[in-house]
Amino acid sequence: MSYSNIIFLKDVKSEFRTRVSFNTQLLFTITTLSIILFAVGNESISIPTTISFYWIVSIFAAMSGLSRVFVKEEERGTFLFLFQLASSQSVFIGKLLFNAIFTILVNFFILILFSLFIDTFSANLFFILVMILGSIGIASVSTIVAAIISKVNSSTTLYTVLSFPILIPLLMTLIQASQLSIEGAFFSEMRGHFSFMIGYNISLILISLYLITYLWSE
Amino acid sequence: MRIIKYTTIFLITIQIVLGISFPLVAKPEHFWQFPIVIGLEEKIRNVIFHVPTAWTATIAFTMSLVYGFLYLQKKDFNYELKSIASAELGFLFCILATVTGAIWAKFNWGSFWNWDPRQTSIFILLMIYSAYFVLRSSISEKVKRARISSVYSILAGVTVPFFIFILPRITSGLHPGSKGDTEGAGPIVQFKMAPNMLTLFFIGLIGFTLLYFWIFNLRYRLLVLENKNESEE
Amino acid sequence: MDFFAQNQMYIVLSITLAIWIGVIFYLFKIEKKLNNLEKRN
Amino acid sequence: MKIYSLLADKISKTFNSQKIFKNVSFNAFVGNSIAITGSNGSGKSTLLKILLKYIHPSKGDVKYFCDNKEIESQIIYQNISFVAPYFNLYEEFTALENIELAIKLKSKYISNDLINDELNRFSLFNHSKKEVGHYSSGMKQRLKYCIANILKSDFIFIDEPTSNLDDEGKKIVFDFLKEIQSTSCLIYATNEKDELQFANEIVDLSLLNLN
Repeated sequence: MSYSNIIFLKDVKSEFRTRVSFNTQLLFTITTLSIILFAVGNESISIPTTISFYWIVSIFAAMSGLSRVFVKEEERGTFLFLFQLASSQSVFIGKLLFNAIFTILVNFFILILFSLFIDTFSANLFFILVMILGSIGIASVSTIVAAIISKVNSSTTLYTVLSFPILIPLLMTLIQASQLSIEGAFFSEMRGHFSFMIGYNISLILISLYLITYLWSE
Repeated sequence: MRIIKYTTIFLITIQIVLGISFPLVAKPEHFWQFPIVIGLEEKIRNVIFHVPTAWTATIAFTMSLVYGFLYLQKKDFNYELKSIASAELGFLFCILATVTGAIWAKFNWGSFWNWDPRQTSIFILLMIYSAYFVLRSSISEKVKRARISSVYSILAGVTVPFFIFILPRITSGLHPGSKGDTEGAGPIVQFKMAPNMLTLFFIGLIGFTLLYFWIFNLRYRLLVLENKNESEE
Repeated sequence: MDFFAQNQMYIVLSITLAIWIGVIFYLFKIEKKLNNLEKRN
Repeated sequence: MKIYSLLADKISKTFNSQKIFKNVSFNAFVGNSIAITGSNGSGKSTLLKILLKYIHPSKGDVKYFCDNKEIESQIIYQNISFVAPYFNLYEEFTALENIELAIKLKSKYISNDLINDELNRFSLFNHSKKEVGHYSSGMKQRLKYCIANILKSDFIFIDEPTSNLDDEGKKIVFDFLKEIQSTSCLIYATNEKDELQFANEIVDLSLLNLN
């Protein structure tokens, strides 16, 4: 397990050095949010719309930033160096950790922006829990699909086409759960959604750990 | 193989003839009369084609998933050919199910497409497998394409049960069998149908499944031949 | 015209049967072709 | 001292029905290093990558043994080092950071001064704090050798040992090859005649080649 922490720290260090995908994601969220704000003007929008705006910004920010995590290794030719140093599973977990924490950070950033600029939006504990579970789910889907894409050496549009159908179950539950949490639902009402998201994330990560070994070599 | 062929022809012909010709009567006495279901009347006959195609599509996709898994384990290219043949058939039956479902929706609920949970599930199934075929077409090397498409079919396969069993139950919708729909007749039929209708329903299911195996066998043998002279060149 | 009124159902039946028989013949034709191809190599 | 060996058993590779090579078999072990030669495009690099388990062979298979017990291919990476011109190290990291990453991932504990000796040996000592991105291709190649030597892996694969190297670099690499020939299982691909001196057995792909 510690090998994946080393891979995770390596990715964090290289991200600090190059700061490429972090900046693109933050800029992406700011531009998308400003478009929403221009469109909304100053009339207050209902909770379902704010929720859908939130997840639109969050999903597309994730889609643009996370797909590069394996492609970067292939493009810069460092894959063969990594191949001789670590097993596919530890690299996968390392990259998954990086993507998950990266998505959570970006989502917190979006959360702050939304609470500042949109008054009907007030994040509470349940919403943050939903957001964290959602980010882990999005990150796990993005990491395994990024691994597939890196082997297919084609454009990132294929990434969106491949990952979207898999994300839909998570997305549907996320939107419903976040709506409930904003409207101040009690835990008992949201237990179904939470258990689904946890189950979905765990099964996806387990499946990906099995599949990554077949994606590792040509 | 011969028995499958003739049983398929026999079963489906019975299903068509009886399913369409049986009159709908308020109080059926003879076995060859169907009860009128309030609100459905003649449209109940859609059960002959719509439900079996949806059922066969699920079988075909599951078989494709199983063969993909077997290919990854055993590295025998024939499993990959079976997986493709099954995926193609699944895609065909999925389109048929969507079309028959849309026709049913047109007469029952007024419009062809109204994002009923079951319709969204079939649509997403179509999206998953069009992504599968797009992925297949973007890899040139035979063996690598086989491996990566099997990986994707397993990854996408994990989400399919969600659409078929969980989604229709948790969201209310117009489709029979979804939440809040009392008389219910989704893929997991609550068997409220009359006994003779029920037997016809099962004849249809078995008939279409055997039809799937028959066409699958033809398609698989064709792919084997194609693969053989491709590798001989 | 009432012929069509009463037994529209049998029109539908005959069309469906026609399509179904067409499908069966198509499948048998493919099967025959496949058998020859398989015999050849 | 464990005895490591690698058995290649009738490996052949076809790419979309185009045969590259057929029935390559040999048994490499410490003291019996293998040189793979052959004209350009005869599949030298592909064969090396198959031995690394990076590419699947179309037929035949590759087996690693430690004291005649087969090593499972999931963990084979622990005993392998690979040096080739067509892969890069992490360019945004310095030489030391790249080395440190390799050491940690192979859970080896090597003192700093030993690392400095190795860097000195490959004449990289005064560049060790610079980012690899600013290195010349010769320096990058020498750094790969330096990492392979620090890790002391049981299997060392090299593709075109002296590519991008000047005479002084060649001399360093020749000493390195002579030294590891007796300590680890060396398999390398080349078509330079003067490099064949380090091999006990030569596999010439041009003979086995079909097209």
